[in-house]
Amino acid sequence: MPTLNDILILLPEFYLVAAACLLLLLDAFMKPAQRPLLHWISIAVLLVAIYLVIAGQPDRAVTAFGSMFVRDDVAEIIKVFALGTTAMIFVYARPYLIDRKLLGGEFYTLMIFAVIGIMLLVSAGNLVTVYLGLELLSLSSYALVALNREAKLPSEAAIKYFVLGALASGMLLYGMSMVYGASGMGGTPTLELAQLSHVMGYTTAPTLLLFGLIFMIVGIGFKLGAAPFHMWIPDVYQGAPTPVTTFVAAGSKLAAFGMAYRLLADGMGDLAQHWQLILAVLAVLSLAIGNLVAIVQTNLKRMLAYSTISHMGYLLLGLSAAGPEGYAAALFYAICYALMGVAAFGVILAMSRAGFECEEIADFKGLARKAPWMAFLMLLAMFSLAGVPPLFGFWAKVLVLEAAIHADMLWLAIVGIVFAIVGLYYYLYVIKVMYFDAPEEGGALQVQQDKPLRLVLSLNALSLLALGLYWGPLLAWCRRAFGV
Amino acid sequence: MAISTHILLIIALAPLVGCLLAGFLARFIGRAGAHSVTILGVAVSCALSFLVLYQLTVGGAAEYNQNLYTWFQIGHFNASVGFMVDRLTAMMLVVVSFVSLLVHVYTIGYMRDDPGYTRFFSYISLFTFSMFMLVMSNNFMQLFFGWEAVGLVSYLLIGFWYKRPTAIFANLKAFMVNRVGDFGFLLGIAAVLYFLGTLDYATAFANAPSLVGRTLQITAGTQWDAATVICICLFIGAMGKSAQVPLHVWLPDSMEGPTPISALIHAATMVTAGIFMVSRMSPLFELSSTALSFVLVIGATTALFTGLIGIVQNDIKRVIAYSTLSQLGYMTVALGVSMYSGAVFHLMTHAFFKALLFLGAGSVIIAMHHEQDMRYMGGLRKYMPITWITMWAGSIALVAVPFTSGFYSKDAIIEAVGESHRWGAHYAYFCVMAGVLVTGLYTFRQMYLTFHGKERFTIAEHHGHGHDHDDHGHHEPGVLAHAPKESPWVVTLPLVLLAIPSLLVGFFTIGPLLFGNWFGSAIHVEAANDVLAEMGAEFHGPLAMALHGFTQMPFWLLLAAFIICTYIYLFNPAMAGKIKAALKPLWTVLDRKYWVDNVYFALFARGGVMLGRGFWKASEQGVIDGAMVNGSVGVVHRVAAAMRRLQSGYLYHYAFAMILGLILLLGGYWLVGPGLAGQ
Amino acid sequence: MFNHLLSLLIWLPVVGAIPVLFAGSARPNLARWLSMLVAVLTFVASLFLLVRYNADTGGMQLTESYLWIASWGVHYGLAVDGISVALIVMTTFVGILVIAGAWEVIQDKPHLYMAAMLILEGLLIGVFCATDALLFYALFEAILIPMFILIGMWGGPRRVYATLKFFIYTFFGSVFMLIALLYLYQKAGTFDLATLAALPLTFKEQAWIFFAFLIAFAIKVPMVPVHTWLPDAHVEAPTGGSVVLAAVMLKVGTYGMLRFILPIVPDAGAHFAWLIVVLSLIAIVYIGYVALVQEDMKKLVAYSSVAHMGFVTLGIFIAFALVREQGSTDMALLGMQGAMVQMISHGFVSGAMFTCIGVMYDRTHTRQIKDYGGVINVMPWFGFFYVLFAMANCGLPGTSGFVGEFMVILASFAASPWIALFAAFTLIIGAAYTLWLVKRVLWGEITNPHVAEMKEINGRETFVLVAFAAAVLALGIWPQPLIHLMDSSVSQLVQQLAIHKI
Amino acid sequence: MISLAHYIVLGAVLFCIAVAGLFINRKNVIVLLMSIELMLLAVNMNFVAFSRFLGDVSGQVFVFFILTVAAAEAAIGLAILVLLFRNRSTINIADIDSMKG
Repeated sequence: MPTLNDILILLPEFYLVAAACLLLLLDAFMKPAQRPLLHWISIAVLLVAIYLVIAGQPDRAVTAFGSMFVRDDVAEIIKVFALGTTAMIFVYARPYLIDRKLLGGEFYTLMIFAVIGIMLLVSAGNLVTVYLGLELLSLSSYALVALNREAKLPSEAAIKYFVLGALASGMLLYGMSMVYGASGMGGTPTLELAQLSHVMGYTTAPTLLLFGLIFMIVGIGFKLGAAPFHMWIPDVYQGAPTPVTTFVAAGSKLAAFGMAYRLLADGMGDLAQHWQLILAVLAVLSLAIGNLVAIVQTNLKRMLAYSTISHMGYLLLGLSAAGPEGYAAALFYAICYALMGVAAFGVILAMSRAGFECEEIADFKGLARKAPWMAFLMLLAMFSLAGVPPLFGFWAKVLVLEAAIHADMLWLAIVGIVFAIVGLYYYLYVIKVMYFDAPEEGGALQVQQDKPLRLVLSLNALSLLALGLYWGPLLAWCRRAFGV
Repeated sequence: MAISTHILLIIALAPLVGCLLAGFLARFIGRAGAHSVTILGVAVSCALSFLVLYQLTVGGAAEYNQNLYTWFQIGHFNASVGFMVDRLTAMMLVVVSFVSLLVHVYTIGYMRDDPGYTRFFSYISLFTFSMFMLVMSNNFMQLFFGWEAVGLVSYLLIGFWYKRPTAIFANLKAFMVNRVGDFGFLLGIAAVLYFLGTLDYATAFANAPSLVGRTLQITAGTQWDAATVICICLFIGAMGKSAQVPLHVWLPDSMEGPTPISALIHAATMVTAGIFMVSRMSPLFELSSTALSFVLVIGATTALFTGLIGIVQNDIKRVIAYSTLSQLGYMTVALGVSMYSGAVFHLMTHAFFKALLFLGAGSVIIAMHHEQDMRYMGGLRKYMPITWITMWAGSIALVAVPFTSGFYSKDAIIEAVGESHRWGAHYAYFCVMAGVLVTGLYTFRQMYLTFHGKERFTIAEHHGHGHDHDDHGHHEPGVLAHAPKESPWVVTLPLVLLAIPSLLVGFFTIGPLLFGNWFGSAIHVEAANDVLAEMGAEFHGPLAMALHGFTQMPFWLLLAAFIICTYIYLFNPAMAGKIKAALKPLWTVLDRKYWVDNVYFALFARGGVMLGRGFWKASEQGVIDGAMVNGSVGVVHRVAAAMRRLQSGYLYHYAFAMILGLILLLGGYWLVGPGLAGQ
Repeated sequence: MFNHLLSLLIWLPVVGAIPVLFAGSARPNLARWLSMLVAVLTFVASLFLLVRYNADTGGMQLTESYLWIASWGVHYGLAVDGISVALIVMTTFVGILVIAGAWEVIQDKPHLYMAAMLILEGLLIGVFCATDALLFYALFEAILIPMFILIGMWGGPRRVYATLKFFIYTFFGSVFMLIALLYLYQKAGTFDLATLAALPLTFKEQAWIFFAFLIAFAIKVPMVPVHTWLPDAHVEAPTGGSVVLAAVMLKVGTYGMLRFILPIVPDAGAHFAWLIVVLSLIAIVYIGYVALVQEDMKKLVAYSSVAHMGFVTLGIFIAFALVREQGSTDMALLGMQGAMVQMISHGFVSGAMFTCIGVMYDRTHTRQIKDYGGVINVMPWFGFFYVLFAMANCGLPGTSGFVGEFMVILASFAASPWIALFAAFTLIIGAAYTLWLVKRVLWGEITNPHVAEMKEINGRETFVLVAFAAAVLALGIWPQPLIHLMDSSVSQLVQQLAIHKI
Repeated sequence: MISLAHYIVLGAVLFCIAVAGLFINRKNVIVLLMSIELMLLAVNMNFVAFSRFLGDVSGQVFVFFILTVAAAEAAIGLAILVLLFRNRSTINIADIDSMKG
């Protein structure tokens, strides 16, 4: 039976569910004029949730509802950053939503449900929880992608996302069923991740287990957007409304890392030497495809989509090291990527208006003259994404490369760094367009005058510089979570 | 009585101060101020140089050798800036400062109307400073400094009239050819440091005997004697600076510079730096008879073959320039037979008479309104008697009429070559002997064409637009704006002052310089090589030598030259044209200067540019940038463009990609995995 | 203050750039004066460095070390030896001159230009005093950002190509160094350079690390055949960018060789020294010929930079051969010192050459040699400086250009006469391309009416050129103070060369 | 006797049919939704079979969750489908390619 303690452990999640429902109700009963209030309420809800996550954090990992739910430092970090980036997205999205008349309860509640999905997923102690968290996140995301019902592209993006996502979760489930079966051959069948990690030791059907593992990796790869399971990423990034794209880029990548960590490290730790190589292959493919195809993009969102693919390659570098340092590096990378992605998309949001998405790279021509500060923020984001010191992205890369070398995968590190050079080109190209090109005659570039947006976006981008100069505590936090 | 450092410093720095004042403050001190300060500076140097010479010879002062400051100190290597003043240096100081002073004075007249007046004074003072640094140096580094610094000033002065295409071509050429020499020189210095472990003269010369038996491996299996390598490398430097074949090509072209510097730099002082340097390095050169033979052959070749070109020149300055080349060849020959003091002796006498000839030619050029072509001169003696007489004085010294300075120095060299047993001495003897005839031919030809015979110019009646001789060479050839007249005293005074030593200095100095061991330890000659010692046995004073000279082969050759020229140019002017037609092929060879210039230009200038362009197009733009850099970028782009097509936009392709990925993972695992699982 | 002198030197210009940025394009003069103030203050601070550094004892001094990233043991470690001090002072000196040089030349967003310059200066100083490999690397790479902006925003017509090429090319090289550093970190557990220097490594490891380092630094120097970014970058960069690029940034490459290759992989360095020597000689001879045929003045000087940097690499690696094969420490010292002096000297000479070209460019807006001719007629004083720097460029004694080349040639003769022969070839080819340039630009009749309209240099330009000239002549006439400053540090480096790690 | 293997094979066959339906079908999006349902059913088959034969109920519990989620999934899928049709007047998969490259 669930005890009060179980509920306390899940307090942030329960609180968020309640808050989301409340928001739904509010939305239903509010007058249209009062709708904008929802914005502030939602942000407050998320901030409180962050507080609950941090304040209620137990000293050591605890489980609830049997072992369905794990609350440890890894989950805490991911949750804090997922909630934080979502709150930032709320701030950035407001002018965008107002301009397109999308500001309403749907967006906020769906987003919050998606975050709840992330929180469940990264705290999962059982295959069931993994699945439920994942689906909560995914289903909300599908709906969010199709949020703008009037436009053409979002519906196309949504259907692609939906079908492929369903395929991926089907494979994941199929893999889970095999693992479940394998765990029962020669022992007690289980869905608990902690138990599953011992299956390899006793099972009489190791091949079933390993096939299950590979099917599950497909699911993880899909969520991460690692090649060759990346096909949805460019279309969804491009088609979805920019705030949703931002969320898919930031929050759900954190979630994907959490999912990978739970399933592979927690659940399949004994099989590390098996999945290590598979992840390495996925990493190489992602680095190659992401970086190469990004070069020829003209749409900034699409370009950033390919860039995401390549970044997931780096993240996989850390994961495939299959050790605490590697996980710490990968988590660090995921956080870094989330911050960079939010900043980059934030600038797009800040520059777009009703009828002008500002998502073509050419739209940014001469931004440094029209809006020098925004251009500077974008510059920080781009250099950070490119991995140029002293920006944050550089250190994240260094950490995953170090992890790969540490795990005796020097070749993988070299592949990673070589593609960093290729990747450099398209980030620099954006800066080139902003700084070195003259603004178009009669160009319509102007910045949203929303003060909170400008403030938070500035802080967001500057944090890339600040964290680049002093990233020790964050790394220490990540490493502590993995007991390094 | 010791030589004071202060005096030496003043000698060196006074011209530099003059140079800086004239150069940077010209606007404030004006033209008169500029020439005053520079002349004052050089005059001070000149007076002090005589004082130093006096102290060393009469005053019995010890040789001076001190460092002023450390240029660098690395490990055990030390390079300093310092002075070494012995009699060799003192003599050079006197010659340089004296000629320089006269040239400064002369310049007042020569450059009177030139807009670059102050600049010119600044340059020649800078030159004087550089030359002092060169001769006073007590180490190789500083020697190289002076060596290159005089090259720089030479470059600036040849290109003084920087608007003239020929001038700026000539100065570049001069610098480049000199750099080829310096290239060897620098390697020589490197070899000195490597083998002797020091750049200091005194230490290096003291260690020189240790070179014996040491070798340097140049290619696998060939060992070169260390001294030979050092000396040949150093001598290559001398070949550049002293314009020895095959690095002689710059000197005739350097006549593009104003005449005073032709006298100062390209006749009297700078070009003799190579001779001075080899003399200074005598302790090293004495160790390698191979190197000395090399020197001998080069010198002999220069002496004869450049002189021959002089015969066919029509430009008054170029005749003297080729004469300079030839005389430098004589000096080099003297070096080659280990007669260093003879070389320096000829250097000194040559400095006087050749400076005189150049300044005289300059005087003629002023009178002729900057016409330099002798074909448009003739009969000038009546217009400018002082110039005429002094030029003759210089000429008889040049052709070595007995009793003149040139006779003593040149005849001694010829005799020494005859005495020498060095490899190549026979060839050299032939060259220097034939050179006497050649010298006579071009010298007398020049004098006759210039001062004697009919006037081959006309004097224009109308000269409406200005008659200053500033518009160099723009007028019609052979037409003068007004009649030539004798130059002002600032021009003629130096001529007179140079004529005196040209005629007399040899008579008084040959005894001590050649046979009296006047140079002392400054010049070192191995006993086995000491031709002067053999000659000294037969030397009975200058008078006897001159009288004996009338009976010798050189005098007869000279007489022959005099007769030929007198006949042709005074009595039968049409003869010259006939001889030219008869000896057309030979004349062409000489007129084209053996095509050396053409070959060099095609091979090194044109060839260098072509090589560079080849590198630039093929290697830089083609391979490195084109294929490697932009090529790899292109490959990346093409691959990217191909890969983006995989993202077809169709849902079923996307799904298929995922499933394919799954199958490949499964299949790959099936193939590889069991191996892993077995670990 | 003196305890944190190095931090001050790094951060003063970087932080000083912020008010300059905020001065904005609306108040360009405020931005100019502010940046000049910062540059002068930095220079003054660097003079304190000169005073505080004890050249007699040598070694690393003015050490600052703080734990930066605790979990990785990365330190914010700064210290200087004589070589660093010399380079830092040169950097701050050039820093003032580029600010002055850009004064009214940069009309478009001067505040941004000045700020980028100041940040660049601070980062470069940081590179020269970092003692932690990771800190060094971060600064080494960070330099690219301001330079990228400088070339891209204020550059010539092909600036985008040039700046992208510059950035990607140099980035390409350095990433391999990063891998090598991470590998070393695995072995040593620290990025501290002194510890890495003591780390034993097998020859195979050394060889790989050597090449990883080499490609990073060779591109920066740049050495043949990875030099092609430089001419493009120079041609397109604004004058100040070119000056900093040539004067300081190239030195980062050779400085890196001293700090990384020499101490960390000495055996591989010795084993592959022949390769560097050959490449250096190719740089001297082959690049000389390429420079000869350039039609763009900046490209010509850029190529001549490659050739001159060849002397630096030659001097450094000839020392290996001398110490290991001949046991000749004195000669090795000579070569190494020559390389160091050449580094400093090239900073001044190439900076001055680029400034001169900038002066002409500002008047006529062309860099093509054929558009000039007879400049001396209208700009005699400028001509004086131009000839002076040209002479320094072809290594005339009495100018700083001579000292380093002279020493390196002398040292290389001891290694092999052939090396000296090819190295000394610079005397000929260097003079050829430089003086031919002078001939075509400065001398002759004026043929282009634009040249006839050129105005004599103004006071500001005179100040910049005089400052460069003073440095060039001072070093040429009396290099001993500089040599003394670096002597004990260079001796230590040479001693390290002899240590076998295997 | 029907063994575990039979069920597993049946599950696999169902799964393969579903997957094939996803990429062989180029006409109608509705078929995709059906394929997805089929795939989930294949998974359920596996879970139930394992659960039954290995004597553990947790597998069957999982199946309930899957069924529930599948219902929600279908709802969202159909909603997106409606949206797609409204925007484009077609649900032909081959026409949905405005984003590519």
